[in-house]
Amino acid sequence: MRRRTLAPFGRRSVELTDNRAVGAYSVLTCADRDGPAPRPGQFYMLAACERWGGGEGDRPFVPRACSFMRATADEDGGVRLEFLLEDVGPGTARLCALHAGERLWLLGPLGVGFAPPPAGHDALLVGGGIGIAPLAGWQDELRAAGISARTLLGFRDASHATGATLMHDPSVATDDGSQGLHGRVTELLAAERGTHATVFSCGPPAMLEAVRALCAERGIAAQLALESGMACGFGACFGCVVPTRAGYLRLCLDGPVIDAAQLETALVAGAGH
Amino acid sequence: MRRRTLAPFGRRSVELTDNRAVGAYSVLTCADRDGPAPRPGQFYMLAACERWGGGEGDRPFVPRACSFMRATADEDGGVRLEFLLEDVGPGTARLCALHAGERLWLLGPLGVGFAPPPAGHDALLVGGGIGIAPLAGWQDELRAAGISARTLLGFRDASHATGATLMHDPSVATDDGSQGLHGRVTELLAAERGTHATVFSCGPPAMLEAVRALCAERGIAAQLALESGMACGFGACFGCVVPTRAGYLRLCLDGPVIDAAQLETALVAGAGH
Amino acid sequence: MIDFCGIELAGRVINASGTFDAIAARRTFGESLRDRFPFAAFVSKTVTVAQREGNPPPRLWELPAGLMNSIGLPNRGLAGFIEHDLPELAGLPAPLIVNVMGFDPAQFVLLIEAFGELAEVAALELNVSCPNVETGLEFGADPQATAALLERVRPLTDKPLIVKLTPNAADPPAVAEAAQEAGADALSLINTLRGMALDPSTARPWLGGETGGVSGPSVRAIALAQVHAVAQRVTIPIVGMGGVQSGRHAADLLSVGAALVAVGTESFRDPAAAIRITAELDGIEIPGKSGVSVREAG
Amino acid sequence: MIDFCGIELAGRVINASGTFDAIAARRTFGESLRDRFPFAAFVSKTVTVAQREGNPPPRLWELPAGLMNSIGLPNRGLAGFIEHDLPELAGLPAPLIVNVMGFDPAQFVLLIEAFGELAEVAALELNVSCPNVETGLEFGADPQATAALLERVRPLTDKPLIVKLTPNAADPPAVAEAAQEAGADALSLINTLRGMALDPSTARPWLGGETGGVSGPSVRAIALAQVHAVAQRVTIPIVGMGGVQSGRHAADLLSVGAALVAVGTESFRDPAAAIRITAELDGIEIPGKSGVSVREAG
Ligand SMILES: Cc1cc2nc3c(=O)[nH]c(=O)nc-3n(C[C@H](O)[C@H](O)[C@H](O)COP(=O)(O)OP(=O)(O)OC[C@H]3O[C@@H](n4cnc5c(N)ncnc54)[C@H](O)[C@@H]3O)c2cc1C
Ligand SMILES: Cc1cc2nc3c(=O)[nH]c(=O)nc-3n(C[C@H](O)[C@H](O)[C@H](O)COP(=O)(O)OP(=O)(O)OC[C@H]3O[C@@H](n4cnc5c(N)ncnc54)[C@H](O)[C@@H]3O)c2cc1C
Ligand SMILES: Cc1cc2nc3c(=O)[nH]c(=O)nc-3n(C[C@H](O)[C@H](O)[C@H](O)COP(=O)(O)O)c2cc1C
Ligand SMILES: Cc1cc2nc3c(=O)[nH]c(=O)nc-3n(C[C@H](O)[C@H](O)[C@H](O)COP(=O)(O)O)c2cc1C
Ligand code: FES
Ligand code: FES
Repeated sequence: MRRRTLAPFGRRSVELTDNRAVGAYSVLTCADRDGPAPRPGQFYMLAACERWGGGEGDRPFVPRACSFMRATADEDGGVRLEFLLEDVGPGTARLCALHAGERLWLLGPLGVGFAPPPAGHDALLVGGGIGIAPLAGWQDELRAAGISARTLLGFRDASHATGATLMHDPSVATDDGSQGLHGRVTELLAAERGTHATVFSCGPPAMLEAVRALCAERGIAAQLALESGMACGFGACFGCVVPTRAGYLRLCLDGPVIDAAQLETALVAGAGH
Repeated sequence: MRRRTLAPFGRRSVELTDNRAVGAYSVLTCADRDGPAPRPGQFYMLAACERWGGGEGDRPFVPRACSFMRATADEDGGVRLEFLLEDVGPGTARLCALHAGERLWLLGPLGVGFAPPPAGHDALLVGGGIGIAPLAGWQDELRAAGISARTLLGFRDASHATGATLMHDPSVATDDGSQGLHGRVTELLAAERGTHATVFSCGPPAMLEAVRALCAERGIAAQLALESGMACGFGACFGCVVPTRAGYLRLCLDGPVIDAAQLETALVAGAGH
Repeated sequence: MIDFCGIELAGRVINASGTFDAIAARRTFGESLRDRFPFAAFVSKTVTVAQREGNPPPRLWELPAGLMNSIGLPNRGLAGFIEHDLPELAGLPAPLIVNVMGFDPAQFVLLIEAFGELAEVAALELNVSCPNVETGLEFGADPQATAALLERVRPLTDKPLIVKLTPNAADPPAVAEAAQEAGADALSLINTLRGMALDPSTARPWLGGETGGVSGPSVRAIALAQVHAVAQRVTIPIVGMGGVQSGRHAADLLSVGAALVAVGTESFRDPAAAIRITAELDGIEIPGKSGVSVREAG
Repeated sequence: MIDFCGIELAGRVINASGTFDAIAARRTFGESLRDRFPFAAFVSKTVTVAQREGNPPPRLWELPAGLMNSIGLPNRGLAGFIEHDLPELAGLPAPLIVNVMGFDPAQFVLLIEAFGELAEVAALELNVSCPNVETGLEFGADPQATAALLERVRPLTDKPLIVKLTPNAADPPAVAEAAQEAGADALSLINTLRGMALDPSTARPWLGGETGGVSGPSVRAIALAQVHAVAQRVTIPIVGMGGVQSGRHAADLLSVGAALVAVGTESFRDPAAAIRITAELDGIEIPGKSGVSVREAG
């Protein structure tokens, strides 16, 4: 499986066809008529076509990085893209406030997605909060390929845990005990016993770091989808670097999915909120 | 009659209760619960409470000056303000796009309004385009005081001329002949014969200048409501000055209504569009 | 109470010179202005020796998250100010700081001698953004010129002298240090950044003064860097300004070493903005542990 | 075709150094990048003698209508650039301008000697925003230091030398004039303005590099004023940049005297922005009657 689908050059305007709430999250659907099919783990840069700016702190200005959650073939040859968004600041607030019929600027797909587990390995998906976004489409694809893709998800509270309905048969942990295990998703992971699995994980930095440390300790291969502040998404600004054992790496170009073995830590400066 | 109502100190947030189209214009109504009754010719500084900025050219930033068209006592002791707006750029575009229930920042009433004609004089109101805004409430007040207030209005075309319905019994001229006289409102004014009238006029700079010149030639007293670019509206920035025979004058403080005799020209640099 | 150069202030938020005309505001808002006076000290618009009409209009151009002005320092001149403006300004419920500018050192001498004698004046702010005829640059861009000016005027008064730095300089900290050594009691920064806009319909400069001064949110990060850099080099108190719109922005300036904060352009959007900013600031703790503690005036 | 210092260009819009990595873009967009290459010339990111990792993250802070970065000039160094980057950049469908920076004049000599010999390189852009160890200021803030540097490197190559001016200077036109007299073939401006932001949760500098460079729409008016001022003082061609987002913004820079326009931050919002800007510019007449005609390169 390829890990990178090339992006058409230049941003394109697409129509938002739906915006629905799923608990604390918004699921935005848009019709990417000219776009190619992305690979799970890749992302897009998104901006509202109208009034991008003028929000809190007179922002946003640059577009916002966003994993696609699911991509399906459209009737007319294009791709129907679903994004899962959480309103955490002026950029995501503006995106979440868009109505069906309004337009988005979209650039992508960008970066490299997940690599399949080695033959004979299961997949174990570990997501925290909004980190479920890239895992959902990946779970679909793994299951379609007959690969087991058990999923452990952690959320802050019940309204966020509603996001669990977006994936197939997940085990859930919540910080406040409102659903599933009262505790952290990494406790669910720690309780896993198989070793013939590759872990695929996305979530807040502290969670990813816990996943990384646990997997390193147990010698389990892990692929982590990281976040960092981005301005361009295509390697132009050198702004999104994360430190790896081999030096700084541009997350938008050589990530966002990174082999955990490359990292000394998954705690990225300035990421998360 | 006083020409200036003092403004409460500080901007206040008011609810937009209605936004309706009148031809090419928008009439915005809001409930100014704490505000005093303004004098015709005074104005307010307006801004949207949400997303003021992020429009064309990453503007607006400062609030926009806007005459009130009509002010009526509200049931609960406040004032119901009507503004007439034309979308000519990012600030007016944002204001015109507001929906009932959204909120506005409002500062005012500001500046000095019209002075009544001397005893025995009629009033002759001459408006061009959006310039009808301050004249409408003034006409109401003059008529209520038993003073004749005939009104001559000029518009670009039929959709703008719909604005004439906002005043009582006006004579209309249109640039394209779609309604009333095919020509300029100043031709209607030139055809007037009485001299025992005071002219009250508001409109684009070229029109005001024609009105000024005609009145000067005929020795008719005229009060002109001018426009200029404003940042503050309360005399703080010194940005809105217009040249008068006595030097520069801050239009927001000593205007916007100016005795035509004070002016060498009504053509204000940087005003109009 | 805060002590700023020996002046007692009720808070840390004052106005930036030229962005609030208390006399005009009183004509507009009446006594409600005095009842809720927004500033802990009031800084006058720049006063020059001779009366000035200011620049021809247009004087304003709106920027993305900012404003550009070419007002051109209109004022009644020294005599007119003392006769007409001072009596009313002296009655404000806050100490009065008079901002002055000379077009040469002799004019500064005149201004400082005159105001130095007046009990109504708590302090003087020296606007050194005027062009230096010898170098063609702004006085305040040049450490030597600034020091020479200060040495000349320092002996003329016991009142605190605040030097207002220009950001249009290669090395504001060097100017700051020179001013401190030559006897300045405090510094204020930043003044506006030089900018230009063209009239889209003629491609000629929009502003009557051709160039203008940029202020507002779009200069905030630049202001913070300059205040931070200056605070590393001097020990006298600093009045930080540039794009302050919230208590958070004020706190940032205090965190990097300012003693007071001035609100300028934001007052245009709301004359009472400084009241809100002061209240927001009260709710923010400035972490002393950040290495740059709030510096009290001496 | 436009002649810029003897180089034939298909248009007036190029990229600003450090804001477009053609190699990374090709990995992302494939051959569609070459098919619609957005720039009339391609300017490399700054190359230094030694390899650099760049500044620690975070490297970006979003501003009102702008961006602040502290990237810190990561690059493979002279040898690495020539081995790995040059072959691919030489194959781009536009002339290549290599941007170089030395931390002292000797390093500039090394860089200019090396690139001066390479046929793939059409011109060199000298980033003089590096700190001058003697004065502590940026080289490019000081007319003398800039002239001395140019005098030293001018004889080393026949290739056009473009001096990139810093806006963090008291008098950019004086630096421009000094560069012209010392043999510069062209000037480019503005580089980023120094700024700072604090992490709201710690009140410590957000950027790994503490201060950063401000770019984008919020510097546009400042850029226009500086290009205008420089154009009044020199006759060599100018590459104008700073906040260009549209053909109108490009036209404004040309109207005040630029020969070319560079697009920087706007490419982050859309990698193909320069294509749109070029098309918009084609539709705008630059009034020669405005007194400042589009200056062709000699
Ligand atoms: C590859 C990738 C994929 C992603 N996928 C998703 C997804 O599927 N769904 C989703 O909801 N999110 C996703 N994100 C995260 C999303 O991009 C961020 O939440 C978004 O950029 C935040 O922008 P904002 O304006 O809403 O909030 P911001 O205010 O920008 O806040 C985000 C964080 O940035 C920092 N910050 C605050 N102010 C500034 C400033 N002025 N400049 C710079 N940083 C500041 C703070 O740490 C803050 O917590 C992804 C990010 C990456 C890199
Ligand atoms: C006292 C007074 C009363 C008014 N009453 C009304 C009213 O009742 N109804 C109404 O609709 N309007 C009224 N106006 C006019 C209204 O304030 C302006 O139309 C409005 O400010 C335009 O803002 P904008 O953002 O929509 O357009 P802008 O883009 O600001 O365009 C307005 C004009 O400003 C100039 N301009 C363009 N770009 C800039 C820039 N970046 N910076 C500065 N100037 C620029 C141009 O000349 C342009 O044509 C009044 C004005 C005044 C002074
Ligand atoms: C319209 C306007 C007029 C100004 N007039 C003066 C002045 O007369 N004297 C002065 O020292 N500074 C003057 N300034 C600069 C401000 O005092 C302040 O330094 C600058 O605007 C930055 O602060 P701000 O971003 O909060 O506005 C003026 C600024 C503006 C916007
Ligand atoms: C992320 C980033 C990196 C930059 N890197 C360089 C660089 O390596 N060398 C250089 O000379 N200028 C560099 N610049 C400055 C730009 O070339 C340009 O001068 C500046 O950004 C102003 O243009 P803009 O507003 O269009 O971005 C960089 C700018 C940005 C935003
Ligand atoms: S976001 Fe610009 S290089 Fe990665
Ligand atoms: S608009 Fe500021 S003084 Fe009139």
